[in-house]
Amino acid sequence: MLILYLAIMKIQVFAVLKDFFDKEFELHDNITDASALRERLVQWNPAAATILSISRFAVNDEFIDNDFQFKENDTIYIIPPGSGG
Amino acid sequence: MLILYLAIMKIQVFAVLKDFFDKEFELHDNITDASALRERLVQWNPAAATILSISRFAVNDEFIDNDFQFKENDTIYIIPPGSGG
Amino acid sequence: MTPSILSHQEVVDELAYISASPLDIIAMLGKSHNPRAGAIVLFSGEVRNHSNGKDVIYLEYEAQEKMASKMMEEIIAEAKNKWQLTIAVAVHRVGKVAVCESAVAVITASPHRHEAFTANRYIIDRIKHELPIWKCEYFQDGSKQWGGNCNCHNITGEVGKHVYNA
Amino acid sequence: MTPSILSHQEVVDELAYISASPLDIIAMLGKSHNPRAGAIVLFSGEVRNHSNGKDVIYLEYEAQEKMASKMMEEIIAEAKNKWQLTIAVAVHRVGKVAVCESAVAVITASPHRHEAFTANRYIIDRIKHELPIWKCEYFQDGSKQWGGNCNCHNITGEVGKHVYNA
Repeated sequence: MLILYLAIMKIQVFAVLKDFFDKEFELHDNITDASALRERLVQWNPAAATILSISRFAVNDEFIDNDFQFKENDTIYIIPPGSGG
Repeated sequence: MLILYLAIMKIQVFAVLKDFFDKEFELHDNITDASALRERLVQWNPAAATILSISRFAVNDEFIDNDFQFKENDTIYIIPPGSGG
Repeated sequence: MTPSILSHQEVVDELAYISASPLDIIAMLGKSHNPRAGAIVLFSGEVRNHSNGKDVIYLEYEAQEKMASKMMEEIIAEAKNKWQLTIAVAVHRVGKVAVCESAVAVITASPHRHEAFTANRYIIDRIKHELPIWKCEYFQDGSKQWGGNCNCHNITGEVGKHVYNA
Repeated sequence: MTPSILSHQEVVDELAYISASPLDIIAMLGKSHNPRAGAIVLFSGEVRNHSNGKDVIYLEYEAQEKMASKMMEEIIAEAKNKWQLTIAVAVHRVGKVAVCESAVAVITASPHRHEAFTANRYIIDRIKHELPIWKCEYFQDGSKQWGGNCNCHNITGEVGKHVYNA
Protein backbone atom coordinates (compact mmCIF):
# COMPACT_ATOMS: atom_id res chain seq x y z
CA MET A 1 0.00 0.00 0.00
CA LEU A 2 1.34 3.39 -1.12
CA ILE A 3 1.17 6.27 1.35
CA LEU A 4 1.44 9.74 -0.14
CA TYR A 5 2.61 12.45 2.19
CA LEU A 6 0.35 15.46 1.58
CA ALA A 7 1.85 18.72 2.82
CA ILE A 8 -0.39 21.58 3.89
CA MET A 9 0.22 24.84 2.07
CA LYS A 10 -1.60 28.05 2.87
CA ILE A 11 -2.28 30.10 -0.24
CA GLN A 12 -3.28 33.77 -0.38
CA VAL A 13 -4.20 35.46 -3.65
CA PHE A 14 -4.67 39.13 -4.45
CA ALA A 15 -6.59 41.51 -6.70
CA VAL A 16 -7.98 39.97 -9.90
CA LEU A 17 -6.91 36.48 -8.76
CA LYS A 18 -9.78 36.64 -6.26
CA ASP A 19 -12.13 36.37 -9.27
CA PHE A 20 -10.66 32.87 -9.85
CA PHE A 21 -9.83 31.55 -6.37
CA ASP A 22 -10.81 32.12 -2.77
CA LYS A 23 -8.76 34.89 -1.18
CA GLU A 24 -7.23 32.37 1.22
CA PHE A 25 -7.27 28.61 1.02
CA GLU A 26 -5.29 25.54 1.98
CA LEU A 27 -3.87 23.02 -0.39
CA HIS A 28 -3.11 19.48 0.73
CA ASP A 29 -0.84 18.22 -1.95
CA ASN A 30 2.55 16.69 -2.66
CA ILE A 31 3.71 19.79 -4.51
CA THR A 32 7.19 20.93 -3.53
CA ASP A 33 8.04 23.90 -5.76
CA ALA A 34 6.49 27.04 -7.28
CA SER A 35 6.43 25.71 -10.86
CA ALA A 36 4.40 22.69 -9.79
CA LEU A 37 2.04 24.86 -7.75
CA ARG A 38 1.39 27.10 -10.73
CA GLU A 39 0.56 24.05 -12.91
CA ARG A 40 -1.68 22.64 -10.20
CA LEU A 41 -3.66 25.89 -9.95
CA VAL A 42 -4.04 26.14 -13.74
CA GLN A 43 -5.42 22.55 -13.82
CA TRP A 44 -7.78 23.56 -11.05
CA ASN A 45 -9.03 26.69 -12.85
CA PRO A 46 -7.91 26.88 -16.51
CA ALA A 47 -9.50 30.34 -16.88
CA ALA A 48 -6.75 31.68 -14.58
CA ALA A 49 -3.93 30.38 -16.82
CA THR A 50 -3.01 33.76 -18.32
CA ILE A 51 -2.99 35.77 -15.10
CA LEU A 52 -1.12 32.96 -13.26
CA SER A 53 1.53 32.89 -16.00
CA ILE A 54 2.40 36.52 -15.28
CA SER A 55 2.02 36.36 -11.48
CA ARG A 56 4.90 35.91 -9.06
CA PHE A 57 4.99 33.85 -5.89
CA ALA A 58 6.21 34.97 -2.50
CA VAL A 59 6.98 33.22 0.78
CA ASN A 60 7.87 35.02 4.01
CA ASP A 61 7.16 38.33 2.26
CA GLU A 62 9.92 37.70 -0.32
CA PHE A 63 9.50 36.88 -3.99
CA ILE A 64 10.65 33.31 -4.75
CA ASP A 65 12.06 31.62 -7.85
CA ASN A 66 10.29 28.82 -9.74
CA ASP A 67 12.52 26.19 -8.14
CA PHE A 68 11.98 27.40 -4.56
CA GLN A 69 11.21 24.39 -2.32
CA PHE A 70 8.19 24.85 -0.06
CA LYS A 71 8.26 23.83 3.58
CA GLU A 72 5.30 22.50 5.58
CA ASN A 73 2.94 25.31 6.62
CA ASP A 74 4.50 27.92 4.37
CA THR A 75 2.09 30.71 3.44
CA ILE A 76 2.40 31.33 -0.27
CA TYR A 77 1.33 34.69 -1.72
CA ILE A 78 0.39 34.84 -5.37
CA ILE A 79 1.18 38.32 -6.63
CA PRO A 80 -0.21 39.52 -9.99
CA PRO A 81 1.54 42.41 -11.76
CA GLY A 82 1.13 45.67 -9.81
CA SER A 83 -1.33 48.38 -10.77
CA GLY A 84 -0.68 50.84 -7.96
CA GLY A 85 -0.42 54.60 -8.27
CA MET B 1 29.81 124.20 -39.58
CA LEU B 2 28.77 120.57 -39.09
CA ILE B 3 25.67 119.95 -37.03
CA LEU B 4 25.34 116.47 -35.61
CA TYR B 5 21.87 115.37 -34.65
CA LEU B 6 22.17 113.80 -31.21
CA ALA B 7 19.24 111.53 -30.37
CA ILE B 8 18.19 110.97 -26.78
CA MET B 9 18.16 107.33 -25.70
CA LYS B 10 17.03 106.20 -22.29
CA ILE B 11 19.06 103.23 -21.06
CA GLN B 12 18.18 100.91 -18.20
CA VAL B 13 20.58 98.22 -16.99
CA PHE B 14 20.00 95.30 -14.64
CA ALA B 15 21.72 93.09 -12.09
CA VAL B 16 25.52 92.95 -12.34
CA LEU B 17 25.51 95.68 -15.00
CA LYS B 18 24.65 98.13 -12.21
CA ASP B 19 28.21 97.58 -10.94
CA PHE B 20 29.42 99.19 -14.20
CA PHE B 21 26.74 101.76 -15.07
CA ASP B 22 24.00 103.76 -13.38
CA LYS B 23 20.76 101.82 -13.23
CA GLU B 24 19.12 104.39 -15.54
CA PHE B 25 20.77 107.01 -17.65
CA GLU B 26 20.31 109.00 -20.87
CA LEU B 27 22.63 108.91 -23.81
CA HIS B 28 22.76 111.80 -26.26
CA ASP B 29 24.48 110.30 -29.24
CA ASN B 30 24.15 109.66 -32.95
CA ILE B 31 23.99 105.91 -32.44
CA THR B 32 21.23 104.23 -34.44
CA ASP B 33 21.53 100.50 -33.80
CA ALA B 34 22.21 98.01 -31.00
CA SER B 35 25.68 96.99 -32.25
CA ALA B 36 26.87 100.58 -32.16
CA LEU B 37 25.36 101.10 -28.70
CA ARG B 38 27.20 98.06 -27.37
CA GLU B 39 30.51 99.37 -28.76
CA ARG B 40 29.82 102.81 -27.32
CA LEU B 41 29.19 101.37 -23.83
CA VAL B 42 32.36 99.23 -23.99
CA GLN B 43 34.40 102.32 -24.88
CA TRP B 44 32.82 104.10 -21.99
CA ASN B 45 33.58 101.31 -19.50
CA PRO B 46 35.98 98.67 -20.87
CA ALA B 47 35.59 96.58 -17.68
CA ALA B 48 32.03 95.82 -18.79
CA ALA B 49 33.13 94.37 -22.16
CA THR B 50 32.64 90.72 -21.20
CA ILE B 51 29.22 91.07 -19.60
CA LEU B 52 28.04 93.39 -22.40
CA SER B 53 29.15 90.84 -25.02
CA ILE B 54 26.75 88.27 -23.55
CA SER B 55 23.91 90.67 -22.74
CA ARG B 56 20.88 91.20 -24.94
CA PHE B 57 19.07 94.44 -25.69
CA ALA B 58 15.35 95.05 -25.51
CA VAL B 59 13.04 97.84 -26.62
CA ASN B 60 9.34 98.02 -25.84
CA ASP B 61 9.75 94.94 -23.65
CA GLU B 62 10.91 92.82 -26.63
CA PHE B 63 14.40 91.54 -27.34
CA ILE B 64 15.90 93.21 -30.41
CA ASP B 65 18.48 92.14 -32.99
CA ASN B 66 21.87 93.81 -33.43
CA ASP B 67 20.63 95.72 -36.48
CA PHE B 68 17.49 97.06 -34.79
CA GLN B 69 17.18 100.81 -35.53
CA PHE B 70 16.46 102.93 -32.47
CA LYS B 71 13.87 105.68 -32.55
CA GLU B 72 14.04 108.95 -30.63
CA ASN B 73 13.11 108.47 -26.94
CA ASP B 74 13.26 104.69 -27.05
CA THR B 75 13.97 103.12 -23.66
CA ILE B 76 16.59 100.45 -24.15
CA TYR B 77 16.92 97.65 -21.61
CA ILE B 78 20.24 95.86 -21.32
CA ILE B 79 19.57 92.32 -20.19
CA PRO B 80 22.43 90.13 -18.90
CA PRO B 81 21.97 86.32 -18.95
CA GLY B 82 19.30 85.23 -16.46
CA SER B 83 20.05 83.71 -13.08
CA GLY B 84 16.53 83.24 -11.76
CA GLY B 85 15.19 80.24 -9.88
CA MET C 1 -0.02 55.95 27.59
CA THR C 2 3.65 56.22 28.47
CA PRO C 3 6.09 58.57 26.74
CA SER C 4 7.93 55.60 25.23
CA ILE C 5 4.78 54.39 23.47
CA LEU C 6 4.17 57.91 22.20
CA SER C 7 7.61 58.20 20.69
CA HIS C 8 7.27 54.74 19.16
CA GLN C 9 4.03 55.96 17.57
CA GLU C 10 5.89 58.87 16.04
CA VAL C 11 8.53 56.56 14.60
CA VAL C 12 5.82 54.36 13.09
CA ASP C 13 4.19 57.44 11.51
CA GLU C 14 7.47 58.40 9.90
CA LEU C 15 7.74 54.94 8.38
CA ALA C 16 4.13 54.68 7.19
CA TYR C 17 4.61 53.91 3.51
CA ILE C 18 1.12 52.46 3.17
CA SER C 19 -1.82 54.41 4.54
CA ALA C 20 -5.46 53.49 5.01
CA SER C 21 -6.42 57.11 5.66
CA PRO C 22 -6.39 60.04 3.19
CA LEU C 23 -2.94 61.35 2.23
CA ASP C 24 -2.37 64.87 3.49
CA ILE C 25 -0.01 66.06 0.75
CA ILE C 26 -0.30 69.62 2.08
CA ALA C 27 1.13 68.53 5.45
CA MET C 28 3.76 66.39 3.72
CA LEU C 29 4.89 69.36 1.63
CA GLY C 30 4.80 71.65 4.66
CA LYS C 31 7.36 69.42 6.38
CA SER C 32 9.62 69.16 3.33
CA HIS C 33 11.97 72.08 3.66
CA ASN C 34 15.66 71.90 4.38
CA PRO C 35 18.30 74.65 4.24
CA ARG C 36 20.48 72.34 2.13
CA ALA C 37 17.69 71.59 -0.37
CA GLY C 38 17.47 74.03 -3.26
CA ALA C 39 14.96 71.91 -5.19
CA ILE C 40 11.81 70.19 -3.96
CA VAL C 41 9.66 68.04 -6.24
CA LEU C 42 6.28 66.67 -5.20
CA PHE C 43 4.33 64.13 -7.23
CA SER C 44 0.71 63.35 -6.41
CA GLY C 45 -1.13 60.60 -8.27
CA GLU C 46 -4.81 61.42 -8.02
CA VAL C 47 -7.98 59.59 -8.94
CA ARG C 48 -9.54 60.71 -12.23
CA ASN C 49 -13.28 60.79 -12.86
CA HIS C 50 -12.91 59.00 -16.19
CA SER C 51 -11.12 55.82 -17.22
CA ASN C 52 -11.50 53.34 -20.06
CA GLY C 53 -14.31 55.48 -21.46
CA LYS C 54 -16.37 55.20 -18.29
CA ASP C 55 -17.26 57.49 -15.40
CA VAL C 56 -15.40 56.52 -12.26
CA ILE C 57 -17.06 56.74 -8.81
CA TYR C 58 -14.05 55.71 -6.76
CA LEU C 59 -11.08 53.36 -6.72
CA GLU C 60 -10.21 50.73 -4.20
CA TYR C 61 -6.58 49.81 -3.63
CA GLU C 62 -5.43 46.48 -2.22
CA ALA C 63 -1.86 45.72 -1.17
CA GLN C 64 0.32 43.00 0.20
CA GLU C 65 1.18 45.60 2.78
CA LYS C 66 4.27 44.06 4.37
CA MET C 67 5.96 43.47 1.03
CA ALA C 68 4.83 46.83 -0.37
CA SER C 69 6.18 48.67 2.71
CA LYS C 70 9.50 46.86 2.59
CA MET C 71 9.93 47.45 -1.14
CA MET C 72 8.99 51.12 -0.77
CA GLU C 73 11.59 51.51 1.97
CA GLU C 74 14.25 49.88 -0.23
CA ILE C 75 13.38 51.97 -3.30
CA ILE C 76 13.53 55.19 -1.28
CA ALA C 77 16.83 54.23 0.37
CA GLU C 78 18.33 53.37 -3.02
CA ALA C 79 17.15 56.64 -4.60
CA LYS C 80 18.31 58.67 -1.60
CA ASN C 81 21.77 57.16 -1.87
CA LYS C 82 22.04 57.23 -5.65
CA TRP C 83 21.06 60.90 -6.04
CA GLN C 84 22.25 62.08 -2.59
CA LEU C 85 18.78 63.38 -1.75
CA THR C 86 18.18 65.67 1.18
CA ILE C 87 14.59 64.43 1.51
CA ALA C 88 12.81 61.36 0.07
CA VAL C 89 9.36 60.29 1.23
CA ALA C 90 6.56 58.31 -0.38
CA VAL C 91 3.16 57.04 0.73
CA HIS C 92 0.55 54.92 -1.05
CA ARG C 93 -3.12 54.73 -0.09
CA VAL C 94 -5.04 51.51 0.38
CA GLY C 95 -8.81 51.13 0.57
CA LYS C 96 -11.41 53.38 -1.05
CA VAL C 97 -10.01 56.53 -2.69
CA ALA C 98 -12.39 59.17 -4.06
CA VAL C 99 -12.02 61.20 -7.26
CA CYS C 100 -9.43 64.01 -6.79
CA GLU C 101 -7.95 62.30 -3.73
CA SER C 102 -4.30 61.39 -3.79
CA ALA C 103 -3.59 57.66 -4.20
CA VAL C 104 0.17 58.04 -4.01
CA ALA C 105 2.53 60.89 -3.16
CA VAL C 106 6.30 61.20 -3.55
CA ILE C 107 8.47 64.09 -2.33
CA THR C 108 12.15 64.44 -3.16
CA ALA C 109 14.57 67.24 -2.39
CA SER C 110 18.19 67.88 -3.32
CA PRO C 111 20.64 70.77 -3.59
CA HIS C 112 19.99 71.07 -7.37
CA ARG C 113 16.88 70.32 -9.40
CA HIS C 114 18.08 67.57 -11.75
CA GLU C 115 18.47 65.04 -8.92
CA ALA C 116 15.11 65.84 -7.29
CA PHE C 117 13.26 65.49 -10.61
CA THR C 118 15.06 62.33 -11.74
CA ALA C 119 14.75 60.60 -8.37
CA ASN C 120 11.07 61.49 -8.00
CA ARG C 121 10.28 60.01 -11.41
CA TYR C 122 12.39 56.94 -10.59
CA ILE C 123 10.56 56.35 -7.29
CA ILE C 124 7.05 56.72 -8.72
CA ASP C 125 7.88 54.56 -11.75
CA ARG C 126 9.15 51.75 -9.53
CA ILE C 127 6.16 52.09 -7.19
CA LYS C 128 3.74 51.81 -10.11
CA HIS C 129 5.51 48.90 -11.82
CA GLU C 130 6.87 46.81 -8.99
CA LEU C 131 4.93 47.19 -5.76
CA PRO C 132 2.33 44.56 -4.85
CA ILE C 133 -0.48 47.13 -4.87
CA TRP C 134 -3.54 46.85 -7.10
CA LYS C 135 -6.33 49.20 -8.00
CA CYS C 136 -9.90 48.29 -8.76
CA GLU C 137 -11.99 50.89 -10.55
CA TYR C 138 -15.67 51.20 -9.66
CA PHE C 139 -17.76 52.79 -12.40
CA GLN C 140 -21.04 54.74 -12.49
CA ASP C 141 -22.65 51.95 -14.53
CA GLY C 142 -22.19 49.52 -11.63
CA SER C 143 -19.30 47.61 -13.20
CA LYS C 144 -15.81 47.27 -11.76
CA GLN C 145 -12.42 46.50 -13.25
CA TRP C 146 -9.10 45.44 -11.81
CA GLY C 147 -6.74 48.00 -13.17
CA GLY C 148 -4.15 48.18 -15.89
CA ASN C 149 -1.55 45.69 -14.74
CA CYS C 150 1.82 46.57 -16.19
CA ASN C 151 2.68 44.74 -19.40
CA CYS C 152 6.46 45.05 -19.20
CA HIS C 153 6.88 41.26 -19.39
CA ASN C 154 5.68 41.44 -23.01
CA ILE C 155 8.72 43.59 -23.77
CA THR C 156 11.32 42.16 -21.38
CA GLY C 157 10.21 38.54 -21.75
CA GLU C 158 10.42 38.08 -17.99
CA VAL C 159 7.80 38.57 -15.30
CA GLY C 160 9.14 41.05 -12.72
CA LYS C 161 11.49 42.77 -15.22
CA HIS C 162 10.32 46.24 -16.09
CA VAL C 163 11.03 49.01 -18.56
CA TYR C 164 10.87 52.67 -17.64
CA ASN C 165 10.40 55.87 -19.62
CA ALA C 166 12.80 58.00 -17.65
CA MET D 1 -14.40 99.47 -3.28
CA THR D 2 -16.87 98.35 -5.95
CA PRO D 3 -17.47 94.74 -6.90
CA SER D 4 -15.94 95.32 -10.34
CA ILE D 5 -12.64 96.44 -8.81
CA LEU D 6 -12.64 93.40 -6.57
CA SER D 7 -13.10 91.01 -9.48
CA HIS D 8 -10.39 92.82 -11.44
CA GLN D 9 -8.09 92.26 -8.45
CA GLU D 10 -8.83 88.53 -8.59
CA VAL D 11 -7.97 88.38 -12.27
CA VAL D 12 -4.67 90.14 -11.64
CA ASP D 13 -3.90 87.64 -8.87
CA GLU D 14 -4.47 84.77 -11.25
CA LEU D 15 -1.99 86.24 -13.69
CA ALA D 16 0.68 87.15 -11.13
CA TYR D 17 3.75 85.41 -12.54
CA ILE D 18 6.11 87.66 -10.59
CA SER D 19 5.49 88.19 -6.89
CA ALA D 20 7.05 90.58 -4.39
CA SER D 21 5.50 88.70 -1.45
CA PRO D 22 6.33 85.17 -0.20
CA LEU D 23 5.11 82.33 -2.41
CA ASP D 24 2.45 80.27 -0.68
CA ILE D 25 3.18 76.92 -2.35
CA ILE D 26 0.81 75.23 0.11
CA ALA D 27 -2.09 77.35 -1.13
CA MET D 28 -0.99 76.87 -4.75
CA LEU D 29 -0.95 73.10 -4.30
CA GLY D 30 -4.27 73.19 -2.45
CA LYS D 31 -5.91 74.75 -5.51
CA SER D 32 -4.30 72.33 -7.97
CA HIS D 33 -6.74 69.46 -8.18
CA ASN D 34 -8.85 68.55 -11.16
CA PRO D 35 -10.96 65.43 -11.76
CA ARG D 36 -9.28 65.05 -15.17
CA ALA D 37 -5.75 65.26 -13.71
CA GLY D 38 -4.28 61.97 -12.59
CA ALA D 39 -0.80 63.38 -12.07
CA ILE D 40 0.25 66.58 -10.31
CA VAL D 41 3.88 67.69 -10.13
CA LEU D 42 5.03 70.62 -8.00
CA PHE D 43 8.53 72.09 -8.17
CA SER D 44 9.74 74.54 -5.56
CA GLY D 45 13.12 76.20 -5.91
CA GLU D 46 14.19 77.23 -2.43
CA VAL D 47 17.03 79.30 -1.04
CA ARG D 48 19.92 77.25 0.36
CA ASN D 49 22.02 78.35 3.34
CA HIS D 50 25.26 77.61 1.51
CA SER D 51 26.57 78.61 -1.91
CA ASN D 52 30.04 78.93 -3.45
CA GLY D 53 31.53 77.71 -0.18
CA LYS D 54 29.96 80.53 1.83
CA ASP D 55 27.09 80.87 4.30
CA VAL D 56 24.12 82.61 2.72
CA ILE D 57 21.96 85.05 4.72
CA TYR D 58 19.40 85.77 2.00
CA LEU D 59 19.03 86.29 -1.74
CA GLU D 60 17.65 89.27 -3.54
CA TYR D 61 15.97 88.82 -6.92
CA GLU D 62 15.65 91.56 -9.50
CA ALA D 63 13.58 91.27 -12.67
CA GLN D 64 12.59 93.13 -15.76
CA GLU D 65 9.09 92.37 -14.59
CA LYS D 66 7.07 93.16 -17.70
CA MET D 67 9.29 91.02 -19.92
CA ALA D 68 9.59 88.25 -17.34
CA SER D 69 5.79 88.11 -16.91
CA LYS D 70 5.16 88.03 -20.62
CA MET D 71 7.78 85.32 -21.23
CA MET D 72 6.43 83.25 -18.33
CA GLU D 73 2.94 83.50 -19.78
CA GLU D 74 4.21 82.37 -23.21
CA ILE D 75 6.26 79.48 -21.79
CA ILE D 76 3.27 78.23 -19.77
CA ALA D 77 0.90 78.54 -22.73
CA GLU D 78 3.35 76.66 -24.94
CA ALA D 79 3.83 73.86 -22.39
CA LYS D 80 0.10 73.63 -21.72
CA ASN D 81 -0.59 73.20 -25.40
CA LYS D 82 2.35 70.90 -26.17
CA TRP D 83 1.63 68.41 -23.34
CA GLN D 84 -2.14 69.06 -23.13
CA LEU D 85 -1.83 69.97 -19.46
CA THR D 86 -4.87 70.22 -17.22
CA ILE D 87 -3.10 72.73 -14.97
CA ALA D 88 0.05 74.83 -15.49
CA VAL D 89 1.02 77.63 -13.12
CA ALA D 90 4.32 79.26 -12.22
CA VAL D 91 5.39 82.17 -10.03
CA HIS D 92 8.80 83.73 -9.39
CA ARG D 93 9.68 85.88 -6.37
CA VAL D 94 11.39 89.23 -6.57
CA GLY D 95 13.01 91.10 -3.71
CA LYS D 96 14.56 89.60 -0.57
CA VAL D 97 14.06 85.84 -0.18
CA ALA D 98 15.14 84.12 3.05
CA VAL D 99 16.77 80.69 3.38
CA CYS D 100 14.15 77.91 2.97
CA GLU D 101 11.72 80.27 1.27
CA SER D 102 10.56 79.46 -2.21
CA ALA D 103 12.06 81.62 -4.97
CA VAL D 104 10.12 79.95 -7.76
CA ALA D 105 7.30 77.44 -7.93
CA VAL D 106 5.85 75.49 -10.86
CA ILE D 107 2.79 73.24 -10.80
CA THR D 108 1.74 71.05 -13.71
CA ALA D 109 -1.05 68.50 -13.95
CA SER D 110 -2.09 66.07 -16.67
CA PRO D 111 -4.08 62.86 -17.06
CA HIS D 112 -0.86 60.76 -16.95
CA ARG D 113 2.42 61.40 -15.17
CA HIS D 114 4.90 61.58 -18.06
CA GLU D 115 3.44 64.84 -19.38
CA ALA D 116 3.24 66.52 -15.95
CA PHE D 117 6.89 65.63 -15.15
CA THR D 118 8.27 66.57 -18.58
CA ALA D 119 6.35 69.84 -18.79
CA ASN D 120 7.29 70.86 -15.24
CA ARG D 121 10.98 70.34 -15.97
CA TYR D 122 10.62 72.17 -19.28
CA ILE D 123 8.97 75.18 -17.65
CA ILE D 124 11.50 75.53 -14.80
CA ASP D 125 14.46 75.03 -17.18
CA ARG D 126 13.22 77.80 -19.45
CA ILE D 127 12.48 80.07 -16.48
CA LYS D 128 16.00 79.59 -15.12
CA HIS D 129 17.77 80.04 -18.47
CA GLU D 130 15.70 82.58 -20.33
CA LEU D 131 13.78 84.90 -18.05
CA PRO D 132 15.20 88.37 -17.29
CA ILE D 133 15.42 87.60 -13.57
CA TRP D 134 18.64 87.77 -11.58
CA LYS D 135 19.66 86.69 -8.13
CA CYS D 136 22.17 88.36 -5.87
CA GLU D 137 23.49 86.27 -2.99
CA TYR D 138 24.22 88.02 0.30
CA PHE D 139 26.72 86.14 2.48
CA GLN D 140 27.44 86.01 6.23
CA ASP D 141 30.89 87.52 5.63
CA GLY D 142 29.31 90.73 4.31
CA SER D 143 30.08 90.06 0.65
CA LYS D 144 27.54 89.73 -2.14
CA GLN D 145 27.60 88.11 -5.56
CA TRP D 146 25.41 88.37 -8.64
CA GLY D 147 24.50 84.78 -9.30
CA GLY D 148 25.52 82.12 -11.76
CA ASN D 149 24.39 83.52 -15.08
CA CYS D 150 23.82 80.72 -17.54
CA ASN D 151 26.77 79.91 -19.75
CA CYS D 152 24.85 78.30 -22.59
CA HIS D 153 26.33 80.75 -25.12
CA ASN D 154 29.72 79.05 -24.62
CA ILE D 155 28.15 75.86 -25.98
CA THR D 156 25.65 77.22 -28.51
CA GLY D 157 27.87 80.07 -29.72
CA GLU D 158 24.91 82.42 -29.57
CA VAL D 159 23.66 84.64 -26.76
CA GLY D 160 20.02 83.78 -26.05
CA LYS D 161 20.35 80.18 -27.35
CA HIS D 162 20.19 77.65 -24.53
CA VAL D 163 20.80 73.95 -23.95
CA TYR D 164 18.70 71.90 -21.58
CA ASN D 165 19.23 68.67 -19.69
CA ALA D 166 15.76 67.27 -20.11
